[in-house]
Amino acid sequence: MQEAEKSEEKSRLVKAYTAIVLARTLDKKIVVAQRQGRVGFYTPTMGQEALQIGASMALTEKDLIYGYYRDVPMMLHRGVPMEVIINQIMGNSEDSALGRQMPSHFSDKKRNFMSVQSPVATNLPVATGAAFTQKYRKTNSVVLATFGDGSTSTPDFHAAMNMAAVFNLPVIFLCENNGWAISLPVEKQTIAEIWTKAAAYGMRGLRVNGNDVIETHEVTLEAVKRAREGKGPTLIDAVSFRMGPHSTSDDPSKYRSETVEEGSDRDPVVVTEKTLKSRGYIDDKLIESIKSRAQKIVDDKFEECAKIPPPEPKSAFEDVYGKSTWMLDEEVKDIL
Amino acid sequence: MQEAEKSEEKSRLVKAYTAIVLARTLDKKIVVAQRQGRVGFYTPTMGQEALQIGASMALTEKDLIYGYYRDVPMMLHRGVPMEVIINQIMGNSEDSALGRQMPSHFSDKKRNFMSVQSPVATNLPVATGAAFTQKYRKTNSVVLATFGDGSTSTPDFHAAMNMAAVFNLPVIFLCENNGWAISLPVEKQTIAEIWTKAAAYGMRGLRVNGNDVIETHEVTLEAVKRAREGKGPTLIDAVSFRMGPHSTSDDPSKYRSETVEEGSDRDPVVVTEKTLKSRGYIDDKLIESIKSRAQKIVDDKFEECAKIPPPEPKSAFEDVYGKSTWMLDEEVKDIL
Amino acid sequence: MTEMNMVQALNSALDLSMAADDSIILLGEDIGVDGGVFRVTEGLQKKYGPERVNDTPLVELGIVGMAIGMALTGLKPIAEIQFQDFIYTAMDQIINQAAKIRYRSAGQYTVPMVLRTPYGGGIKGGLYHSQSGETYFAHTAGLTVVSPSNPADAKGLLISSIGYGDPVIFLEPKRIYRTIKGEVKDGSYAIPLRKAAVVREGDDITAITYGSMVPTVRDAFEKNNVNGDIIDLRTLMPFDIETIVKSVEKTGRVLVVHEAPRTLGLGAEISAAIAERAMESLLGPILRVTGPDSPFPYRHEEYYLPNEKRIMKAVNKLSEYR
Amino acid sequence: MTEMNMVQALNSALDLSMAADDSIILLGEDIGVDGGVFRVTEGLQKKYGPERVNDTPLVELGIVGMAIGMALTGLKPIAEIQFQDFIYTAMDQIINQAAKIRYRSAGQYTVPMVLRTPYGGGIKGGLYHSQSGETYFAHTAGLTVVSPSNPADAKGLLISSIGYGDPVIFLEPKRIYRTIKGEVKDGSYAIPLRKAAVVREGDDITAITYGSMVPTVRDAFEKNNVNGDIIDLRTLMPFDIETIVKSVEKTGRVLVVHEAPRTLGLGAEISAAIAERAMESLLGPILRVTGPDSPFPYRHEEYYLPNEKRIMKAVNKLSEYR
Ligand SMILES: Cc1ncc(C[n+]2csc(CCOP(=O)(O)OP(=O)(O)O)c2C)c(N)n1
Ligand SMILES: Cc1ncc(C[n+]2csc(CCOP(=O)(O)OP(=O)(O)O)c2C)c(N)n1
Ligand SMILES: [Mg+2]
Ligand SMILES: [Mg+2]
Repeated sequence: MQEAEKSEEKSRLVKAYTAIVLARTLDKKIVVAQRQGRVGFYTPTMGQEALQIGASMALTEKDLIYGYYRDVPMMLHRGVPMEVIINQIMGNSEDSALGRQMPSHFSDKKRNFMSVQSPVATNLPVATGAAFTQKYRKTNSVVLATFGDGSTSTPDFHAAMNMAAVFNLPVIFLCENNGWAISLPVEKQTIAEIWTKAAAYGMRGLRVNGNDVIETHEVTLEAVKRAREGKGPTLIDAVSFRMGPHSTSDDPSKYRSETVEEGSDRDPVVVTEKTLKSRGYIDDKLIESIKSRAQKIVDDKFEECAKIPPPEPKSAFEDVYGKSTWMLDEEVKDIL
Repeated sequence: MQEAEKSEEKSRLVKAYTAIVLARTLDKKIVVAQRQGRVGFYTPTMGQEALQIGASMALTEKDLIYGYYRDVPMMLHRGVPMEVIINQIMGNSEDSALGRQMPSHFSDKKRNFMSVQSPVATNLPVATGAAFTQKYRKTNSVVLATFGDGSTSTPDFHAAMNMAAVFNLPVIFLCENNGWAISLPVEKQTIAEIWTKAAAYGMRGLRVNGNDVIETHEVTLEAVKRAREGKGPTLIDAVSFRMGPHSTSDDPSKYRSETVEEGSDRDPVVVTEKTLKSRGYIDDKLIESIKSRAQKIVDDKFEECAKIPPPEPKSAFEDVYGKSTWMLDEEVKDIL
Repeated sequence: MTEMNMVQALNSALDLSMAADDSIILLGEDIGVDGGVFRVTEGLQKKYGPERVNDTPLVELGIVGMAIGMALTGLKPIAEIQFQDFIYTAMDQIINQAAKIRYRSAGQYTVPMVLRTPYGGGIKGGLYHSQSGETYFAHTAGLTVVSPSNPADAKGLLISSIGYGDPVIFLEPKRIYRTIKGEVKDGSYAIPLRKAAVVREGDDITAITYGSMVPTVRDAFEKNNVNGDIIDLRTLMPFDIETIVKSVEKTGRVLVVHEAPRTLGLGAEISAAIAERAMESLLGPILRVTGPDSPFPYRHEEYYLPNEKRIMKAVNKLSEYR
Repeated sequence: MTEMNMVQALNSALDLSMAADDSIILLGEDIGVDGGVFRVTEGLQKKYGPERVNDTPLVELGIVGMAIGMALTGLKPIAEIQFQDFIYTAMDQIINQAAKIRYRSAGQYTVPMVLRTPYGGGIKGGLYHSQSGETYFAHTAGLTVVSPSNPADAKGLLISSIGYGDPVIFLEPKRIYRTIKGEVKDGSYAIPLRKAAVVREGDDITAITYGSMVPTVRDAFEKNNVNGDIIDLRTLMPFDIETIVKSVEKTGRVLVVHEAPRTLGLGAEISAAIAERAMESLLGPILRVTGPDSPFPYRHEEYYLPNEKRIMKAVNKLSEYR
């Protein structure tokens, strides 16, 4: 590798690692805050940081993300300001959706991160339509659509995969295969391995170790390149773990015995640390400073955001239509 | 082959051929009757006779069929009386559904032929549930579910395939791949070959020449045997042609150039004739007598059924619930 | 001006709009080479190419989902659902995506999409080719529901719906696709949404209806010399309460006519809304002449559909209140 | 008698019914090992085995479709949809299959299936964990829609729904899953469908409501000494018109309360039905206190839900009519 290339790789990977640490730090902060009653609900992302950031590294800012409720690390790496995330979780008046959505339903149009819905996988046909636009308008942008392993059973997965293939669209389907759909292990979700499902649509399908940020990056990059070249969609089955519970409402002890402990050598933070250390890109001192910086950022941002007042009650009934209806106007008058 | 076996095969295949001829004869009769305004609508089955009857041959009467609007040949082979079919098409008072459904939406509970709906493929998850019952109740029966090539794009196909595989159910998914979904050729419906879609669910998938009644029979028989043995579901991609229009409302000249002519050597009637002749099971005389008998049966039955009066108007508003509602009672009083 | 039927008028609306705006994309089953099973998109693929007139695989959920994605990214998709009866696998996309994206993103994202679909009975289509499911859409906040009753309205309302900014469910009364002809202006023109039309005026009764029932009610009124207002809603949701109340205050007698089943059909809301705000003007009960609460029958469809006899029975009953 | 909450009462109904009838099969997401995200099926898989309590893949359409197929072949399936908000991909199976099979087969085939699903707001669930979609079901001929308002009713109504013969949409008001406790009989007992309960009696006003709004209305009436009937519909469709009309003839004033959006909410039909048959008894307009026609907000959900203040405003307005 050339010097320049190496230094470029270094900065890329250190940025990735920093985002992983930041995401983990934020994740833990929110989980604690939820227990303290400062946040209503949350879907932890712990265990899926490396794959999300590996995928994000393959995109430009003009590419579109149609993500899901666990994509905080991806957002952070993409440059979505942390306050966008925390304000959403708090549902305060600075939240880009004005407190209308449950926590973990992020959106940031400025960074092309589409607003998240709860019914799983229903973003996939929509992402496919967005990819149609890129092709039709020759924007050279691609669409990254994310979803979980459980989501492959949905009608929407099937519709999106087939249509993306038939229309040969620039979309990458990234399955964040964390092994569980709430209490259902992926082996009971479906018998086939997820990457093999691509063949049913004549699509390219690959499996990657989602714990390996570099592998995920490389595979996604190739998929993105192919998509930009008009070679169509790819399904990436990024295998990782859900280290935490499904959500702050979930009690995994009811259905799960084996878990991946934080700090163990399967933890993506640890794995990434090792990789970067072995390449000589980081050392313990840098790790320490990245972590303590992350903690400070998270703590500060969180407290800042916590001070922001809630949205006006009337805002809960706006934006239903471009122009409100007489029915709603009447109803809101009665309510407020 | 032993004598007994051979004679058994002969009678089986002559029965199959007779049903093919009968189906073809009836098909043409209805198409003409539709043009004359004696029938409202019809979906011709021409071209799919061999595959349907090959599959039907693999079933016992206790097995269940969750079919679709083109399954007349299968019904006839199964022993569904012709008047059940014609009365349905006419929607008269002897129709088992009392004229409530459009023509081609057959049902015959006595012969375990489930009532047909119009939205395509929505019988597939239902068939999967019926197969669950067979397994749970250890009936040793299997379920045959049929649908077209276009129907593989539906949500219901995906749901049914995955669930049948996950629950390891005794159901055979028979795709009557006639190459078209109205005006869309199967190549534009999906890029992969249909039999390969089974692998996405960890299911066994096979392709057969649906024009060959013997091949279809053998492959289906094996799938049925496996299902009875608890080895789970199979997808069979039975490739054939839609020789006619999609329906009597359709004008294929708008989208289709190549067709399979009646009497040509790809016509399943001709193919089956040749096979049976080559095995010495039929000769021209027998063919002739089977055909003229079929014509007579069809003509007679058709005229008989045509004499049956329509159902009582009030019957159009019954069986909505086990016990009618006050709303409906009131409305019907106003109507009649 | 050209005399045309509703199919031709809709085709003209699509053609003129597509010629003027390359962000308009059509998608649906059999709409391209075949021109649509009812021929509404006839000739458009030839004219605008397969990139703009897309034959899709057989998956309504995918058609609607893709249309939403197109709309989110700057296009103005118009999707055809071959029969309204087949739209239900796409209900989640319609209710949970299309209708809620503007709201849930606080206006960051909008869905300027039109879903065109033929609805209603009268073509011997039985249970699954005859449904009038407007309630499922009208009850869903965020959707705009439109239905024309004649060729000229069909053209102008479709033009207004295209790129409207909010998702529009455009219900085409297939029974009168070809049976009614009328003079239609040649160029592009818009008929505003959310405004009803009073298609006949009179003093004694207010008939509120839409779609295929407009000509049925008008014929009944004309034949029987009924001196009443006939309000053609045009936009079913949000419907034009002002025009309704104004008429009710004049006549004091109200009849709502639709093909959809009575229970929670649009007539229920219209009746409730009138009762809430014009109770004092009412001389008698608000009557509904509608389809019954049963699936749609094949052989006896004429009994399902509201007709002159049932309309006049209600009119006569209302005229007893003075 | 045991004091229990609604979750426990539902669990008891399932348990007793399953013990007595091996044709009862449960299926749904996370209902087995996990016992359901709201714990309604807790312990049942352990007791009855995974063949009878089936954890399914994540596909509502498949859950409902399979349940229909089970019902057609002699079983009595009870499917859980984790949140009512997620039922819409299964709408085609519900509307075009479950609701229409008896009709389209002229009674050859029937669908004795129960779809249980938590609905409504009050748990900070935002747009997609708070919906009250009863209109979509109640408008669909062939479906029976049930919703209990307390633990004892929950048990008796669920027992009546199991194997009822027609498909039942059993809507569980999740807000009061655990907040309300009550004495529940220990054995199996049935509360008849299609019959409302008058849960408070009085002369001046008729409040018609169901589900989670029953305690809200009762509390408002008790606190403010309102002298009125409170009718708990129990079965939403077909609802019990006799009980309603009888009360309206007594009081002359009607208030309908539900969480679902007003437009084409159940209140619309109730209002229209009353206006058609008891107009002369009415002293004033029929008022509706309901959720607004918007998606359900997260942060400000307390503004969405009908509450004492809004109920009393309507009561006071109605009391002006004499
Ligand atoms: C259509 C739908 N059904 C049910 C749910 C409830 N639910 C929320 S998340 C979830 C599991 C999703 O699993 P997976 O797709 O693997 O994503 P993960 O949460 O593991 O990241 C379920 C069942 C839902 N959100 N949407
Ligand atoms: C869900 C749904 N969408 C659209 C239609 C309209 N339609 C009727 S048949 C058909 C094509 C079906 O093709 P295929 O499954 O290949 O069966 P074939 O008719 O060729 O036997 C279409 C689109 C329908 N019946 N159901
Ligand atoms: Mg998962
Ligand atoms: Mg086909």
